[in-house]
Amino acid sequence: MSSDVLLQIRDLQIEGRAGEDWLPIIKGVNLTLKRGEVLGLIGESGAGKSTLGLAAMGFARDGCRISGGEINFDGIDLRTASERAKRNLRGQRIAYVAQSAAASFNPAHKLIDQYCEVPVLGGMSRSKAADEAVTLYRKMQLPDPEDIGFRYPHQVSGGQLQRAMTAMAMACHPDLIIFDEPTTALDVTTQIEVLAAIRDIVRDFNTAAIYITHDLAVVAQMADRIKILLRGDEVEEADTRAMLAAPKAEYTKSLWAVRSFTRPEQPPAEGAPLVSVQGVTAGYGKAQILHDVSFDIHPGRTVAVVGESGSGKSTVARVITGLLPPREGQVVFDGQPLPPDYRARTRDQLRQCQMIYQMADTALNPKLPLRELIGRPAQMYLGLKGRALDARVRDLLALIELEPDQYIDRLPSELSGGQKQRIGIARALAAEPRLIICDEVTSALDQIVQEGILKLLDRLQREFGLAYMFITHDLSTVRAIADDVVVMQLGRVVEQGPKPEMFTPPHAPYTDLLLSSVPEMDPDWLTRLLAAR
Amino acid sequence: MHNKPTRNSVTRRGLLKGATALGAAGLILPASYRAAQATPNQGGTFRIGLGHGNSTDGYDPGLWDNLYAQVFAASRHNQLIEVDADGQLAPEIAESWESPDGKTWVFRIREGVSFHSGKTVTVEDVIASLNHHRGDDATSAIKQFFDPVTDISADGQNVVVTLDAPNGDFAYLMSDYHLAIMPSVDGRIDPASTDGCGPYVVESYEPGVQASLTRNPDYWKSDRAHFDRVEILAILDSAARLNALMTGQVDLIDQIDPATIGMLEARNVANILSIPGNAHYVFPMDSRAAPFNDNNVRLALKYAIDRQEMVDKILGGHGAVSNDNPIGPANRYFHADMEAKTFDPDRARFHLREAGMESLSVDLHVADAAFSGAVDAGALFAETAAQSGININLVREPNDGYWDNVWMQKPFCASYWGGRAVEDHMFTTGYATGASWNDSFWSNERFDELLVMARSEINEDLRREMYQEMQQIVSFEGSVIIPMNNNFVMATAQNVVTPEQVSANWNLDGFRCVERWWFA
Amino acid sequence: MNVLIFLVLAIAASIPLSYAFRAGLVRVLPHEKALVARDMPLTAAFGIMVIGVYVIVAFAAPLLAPFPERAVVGSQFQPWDSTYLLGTDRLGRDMLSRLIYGARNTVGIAFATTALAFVVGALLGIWAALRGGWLDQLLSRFVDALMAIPSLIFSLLLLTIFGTSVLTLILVIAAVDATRVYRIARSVSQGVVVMDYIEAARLRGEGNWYLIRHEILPNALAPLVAEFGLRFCFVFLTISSLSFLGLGIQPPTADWGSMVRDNATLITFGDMTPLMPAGAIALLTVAVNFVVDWQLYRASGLKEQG
Amino acid sequence: MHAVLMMILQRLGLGILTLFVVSVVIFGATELLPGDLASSLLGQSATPETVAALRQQMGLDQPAPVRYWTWLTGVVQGDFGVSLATRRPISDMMSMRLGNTVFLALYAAAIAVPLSLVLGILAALWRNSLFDRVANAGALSAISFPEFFVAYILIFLLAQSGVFPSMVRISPAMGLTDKLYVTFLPALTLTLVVTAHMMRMTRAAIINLMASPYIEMARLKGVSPLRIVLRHALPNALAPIINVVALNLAYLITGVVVVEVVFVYPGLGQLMVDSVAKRDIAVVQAIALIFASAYVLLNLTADVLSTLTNPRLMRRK
Repeated sequence: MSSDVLLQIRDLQIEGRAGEDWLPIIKGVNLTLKRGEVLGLIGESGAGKSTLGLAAMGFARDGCRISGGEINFDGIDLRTASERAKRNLRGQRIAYVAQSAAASFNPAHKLIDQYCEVPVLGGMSRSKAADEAVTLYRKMQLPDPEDIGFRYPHQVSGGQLQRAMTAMAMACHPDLIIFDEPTTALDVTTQIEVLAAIRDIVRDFNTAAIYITHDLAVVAQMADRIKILLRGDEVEEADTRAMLAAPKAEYTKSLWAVRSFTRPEQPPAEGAPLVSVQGVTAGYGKAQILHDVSFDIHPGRTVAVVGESGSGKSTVARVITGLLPPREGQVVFDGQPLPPDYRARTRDQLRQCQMIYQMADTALNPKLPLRELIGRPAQMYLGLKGRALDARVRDLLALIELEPDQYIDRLPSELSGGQKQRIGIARALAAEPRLIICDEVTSALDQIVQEGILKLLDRLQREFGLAYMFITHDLSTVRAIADDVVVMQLGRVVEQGPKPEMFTPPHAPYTDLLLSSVPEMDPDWLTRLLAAR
Repeated sequence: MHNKPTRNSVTRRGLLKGATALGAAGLILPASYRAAQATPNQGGTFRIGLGHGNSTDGYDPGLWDNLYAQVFAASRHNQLIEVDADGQLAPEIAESWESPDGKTWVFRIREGVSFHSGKTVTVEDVIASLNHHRGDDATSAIKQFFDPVTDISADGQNVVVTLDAPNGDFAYLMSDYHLAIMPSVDGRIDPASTDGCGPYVVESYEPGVQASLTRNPDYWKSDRAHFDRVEILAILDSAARLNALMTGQVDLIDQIDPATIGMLEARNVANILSIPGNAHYVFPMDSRAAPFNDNNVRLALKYAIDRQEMVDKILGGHGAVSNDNPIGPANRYFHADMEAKTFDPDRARFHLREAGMESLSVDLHVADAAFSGAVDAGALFAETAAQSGININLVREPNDGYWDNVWMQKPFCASYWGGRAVEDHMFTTGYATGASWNDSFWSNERFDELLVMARSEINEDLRREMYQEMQQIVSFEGSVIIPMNNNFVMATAQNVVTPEQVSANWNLDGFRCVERWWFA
Repeated sequence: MNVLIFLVLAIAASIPLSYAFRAGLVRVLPHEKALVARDMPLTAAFGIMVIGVYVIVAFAAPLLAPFPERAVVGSQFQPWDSTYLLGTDRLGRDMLSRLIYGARNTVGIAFATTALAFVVGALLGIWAALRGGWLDQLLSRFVDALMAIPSLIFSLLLLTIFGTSVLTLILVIAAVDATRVYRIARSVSQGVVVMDYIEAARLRGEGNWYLIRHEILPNALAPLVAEFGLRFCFVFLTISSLSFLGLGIQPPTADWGSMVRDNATLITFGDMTPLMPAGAIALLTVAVNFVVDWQLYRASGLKEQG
Repeated sequence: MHAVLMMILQRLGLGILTLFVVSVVIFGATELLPGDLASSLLGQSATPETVAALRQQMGLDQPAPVRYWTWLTGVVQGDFGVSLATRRPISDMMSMRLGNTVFLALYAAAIAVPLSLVLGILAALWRNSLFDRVANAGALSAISFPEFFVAYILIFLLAQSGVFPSMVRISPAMGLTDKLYVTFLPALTLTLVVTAHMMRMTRAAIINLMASPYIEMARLKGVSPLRIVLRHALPNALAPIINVVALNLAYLITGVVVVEVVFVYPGLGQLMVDSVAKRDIAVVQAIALIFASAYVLLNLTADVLSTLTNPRLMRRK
């Protein structure tokens, strides 16, 4: 083996526990990583990319076991190495940056203490480690590098935490860093800063890295080579540019194709709006979140409400549904002002406006079977019972493309993420509403699944003449599905209009920033963008 | 834990002696003067663990209501009259007493006795001590003793008590433990004071926990109070009491769980004192209420109880079978030849049929407050009665409030009597029509008639006949079931010496163990 | 020393027994349940086995017991022999028969009490969490105040006021326990109430009763079941403590708590008698908790190896 | 800090409300008890006249609301009054017993808290090991026996052989060592009673966190298992642990009447039971208030400590 090679994984097999049985998660994957090289690992959820990344550290999560193959890190066999030997390696020579820095920083300790833990365990003096931390914080372009370490994780924003975590990983100048979706949870504008910081520091330290993500455009900016995984199997591997230019495997091509879904454009809206949000100002307690928000939703059309976290887009939904009565302004539905509090609304008013949530996991009662989840609105609003109800539930399941006989008595926990989201849609449909509010319904899903959901929503809209209010931070989704766009920032509407208008300059400055931050499938995009700014 | 106060009594002989004193007006020496034994040793700390004593115990003599208060009182106070180990009335602070007509009672107060504080015991102190229990606003448990008293006055070294009607028993009443002699100020005693003229001086007292006392160096009885110190501890839990005795933390305990007496004996670490007396356990039935208003029902129940088994299992053998007779073998006119009621289910059924019943179902209300083991006794009764077709439904009542809410309130319950040495006293307080403690609300014309006749009958044989007829009536027509006479059972460390004669009058040598016993 | 050897032997014997029991379950049960049974730890198998035995004993008490519950069949404290397998008690009743009937009474009363406490406490707790606002405050403050009163003394007070029949005993202990259940149900439900599916149900216009029954209760069940197990066992202890203070189950009903109390003095002389009812309580407690631990572990979805 | 101060003030206010409700409940319950102080003091020898006289002397002839109001105004002015049964100032009656109760509670806690924390942490560290199972089953067995039973067993084992006294005789004059020696058995009994609960909670709280991403992060940083438990899991598990410790401390102060009886230990519990039996309502109320205050204060302390140990609650952004 050439000394150039840092990590060598051969025919790796990992199994996960399912009751007494062990099911394969990684099915014989090979991986070679040279010093200083960045490998992008792409795959959808369940592809095994995190498991593979952790295996590179000789680590298997509880309930998993490495059952075959070999892992060789710089001449050390990680499969036979003792726990102690592996512990000495981790943090010192192989570091890990987790997906959610907010969850992966211990809430009980200050950043600097968590930073210093590994270097001090490795024998460095605490003051030296703290000094280095400041240097690294500065390098990661964290604000207040001298002081930020003395804050607790909850006092630091998500993007900054992600950078602090990268700094922490760098503390011992490891040979290898595993980045596990480090920017997935971030807003697009924040993502750019983190990506840039990570890219720079990895280059400066000449650290090898495995960069795990599901976002092709992101990995294109970061990786030298890309490896694509599908359900624990390797699909293909190539240099980044080669891969982008000419994907070989069918699966890879389908990944590329996801971004191509768009809806035919519709003529501008005419006639009376279905919903009219008029001068709404709202907030909780002393905090005012919405400032004089107004927009219309027309029947049969999709209004995308776009903005980053904290822009107030979900609060608008709460005002429309009546969960948060506005301080000023009103919501007019089909010409009638809606009572501000949902408890004062009639059952029919409630029926007409349904909601689909971002996290299907928390939006579906895990203890109820699909029959009841979907059937309840039909039973309640439409008075269906017995066979009629059963038939309706089956219709709805068919409508969302789930085989009724197979699924009707399942629990949500027995479904995949995309299927759960479909149940959310079916539940909304069961009420036979006129407006469906979709709150970030695709943001937790893989891209292929996203596309399926979007297509389904599109079909249903055409079939039933539904109006959608689509809350999202993802501009590619907007591009795909919206008829009208409302851009929000800090509780105000910055800009609104039909989609074609919105995607053609000139823009309001914020819209511009938002649009330009969406990663593109071009390895030079980030470099260009940073240069341009 | 309530003791029923005042239901025990002095013995018949004690009363007779007192009565003799009426005529002789002589001085009667305390028993110990005569019953000289091997010279007792001086010294040591005598630690008593009692199954009584509450943190709410007060100091007021009128409200002493449990064994702890009684023993503690006997340790620090003297009374006018003592009941000696033989059960005779003996002079204490009253050197002697006389009554020419039973209406005026003259008590001569002993001179040269002083309180622990150093103050001499005067006639005024005695009067104030008695007056504490007397009067409309008195709150004493023995207030009724003084209801017939019209006047208490001083006459030199004598206290003269005038009654509204003759009462030959009055001296006997004055031996009651509530009547501690205490120092007075302006004619009143301070009920919160622990100062007395008794054998020991209080060092410290925490109600419900412990009292420590040291020997009164100036105690006027030179041959009593042999311990240097006395400690009285309240140990309510019977296992804790046993453990304390077995591990040598106390020298005397009372109320031993009968179930463990045998095992304690086998261990050979303690002496067990079992003192037979007239105390008895009873199940009174409200004779006014159905079905107990039918004597056949009462008889059925009397034959449905297994008395021997009760003595064996509830008393651990430390007692004797009783034939529903409140008069015990120690009584002078005890009717020993009555037909004994043995456990006889057929006979019980017969009486049931006589009452026109095939079966009977009654509630029996019990609590261990009635007597220790009452709940078990009830269970045993219910079990044996079932063989006679009688269903006794046991209702366990809270100990708390038992005497208020159950006794003389519920038609069938458990209770106890300390026994009376004098037949007349027993019958008058417990069985005469309308008597305040007639807890079966029983009324029998012939019985009442005999009771009055017997009082004034001089002929001993006729008297005996009358009392025996009354016992016969109570036993076979009365409305109480008296299955057994219970002994006073206590256990001492092996180095504790008791006089040959231990009083059966009250528990713990008539509360006087502290001044009568010593260490070997 | 004998007791220790006995204990070790009993534990040693229970391991293969539980193992065999689990294997038996896997065979007997339908496929889905058998899968669950196969995965359960040995301790849980042991727990289920013990609980099963208790339930059988409780139901079949009259068939199993050699003598009637209350019958006085011999003299006091007879030693173990072929007639009285575990000897007799202080009144000469057969110890084994009373133990067997005790299972019925003790388990029955404890179950009724706990169930009542849970119905009341859990419903109020969930309702308070759901409604929030002044109702929640009022209920919670009141429950706080009740919990600030020592439970044993409070039970004592209530029992003295209302009498000591089995029914009042159940009601009183249930009332005192319900405050504890309320607290747990409320805090668990507060975690559930913020979930999106509750919001969705509210927006649908569902009433409180539907929300409690269909949306919250099923999701709050796991911790409540765990608490049920613990509370269930504590009821025995409460009853025996009350017996200690003179207010337990009405004699001559056989109940383990009171049996321990009645014979407790014998421990002073190293007599084993009170150990049996106490052991019966302890064994059931341990068994119930083993099962509860396993259920909680399953519900939490926490992946522990082994 | 300001937020914590506000919380303390607010909770103290609620605590006073709690105490008020407790006093009303206790007063009401004591009123409902059959019989009253006068009749229970006189016991079986009560005659209607003496009971009436006693009642009048004690003011029991006043209507209940008037008596409650009199009592309340006294307490608000810091005067617990005198015991009606013993005519002694209640504060005198309670002071020593309160001291004893607190001493025993602290003694037991001093053994039980470190013991249960160590056992709980070890059980979490070696979860599902033999140690874990034995500790768990042992702890469960210990709480499965009635308290008095545990006490008798300990007496049988440790007192009859003369190692420790079976009965606690304690006096203020005793030195600390003697005090610790004579109260060892009750303290041990209570330790056995409360340890299981705290240990299981410690274990569960830690294990609950072991699935957190930051624990995985710590493992991926190469931190040793012990350090993970102690430094990464424990600080975040403190809130539930502190709460269960507070709950058990409250129990040690308020719920140990049975242990007091068995070891003849002069504590508040026994005084309260006696006073209930005697219907000495002023004493019952005073002790109930002390118990309730202990409960409220311990809960408050637990909440404050939980807040202090949680940076998210302590330091806002």
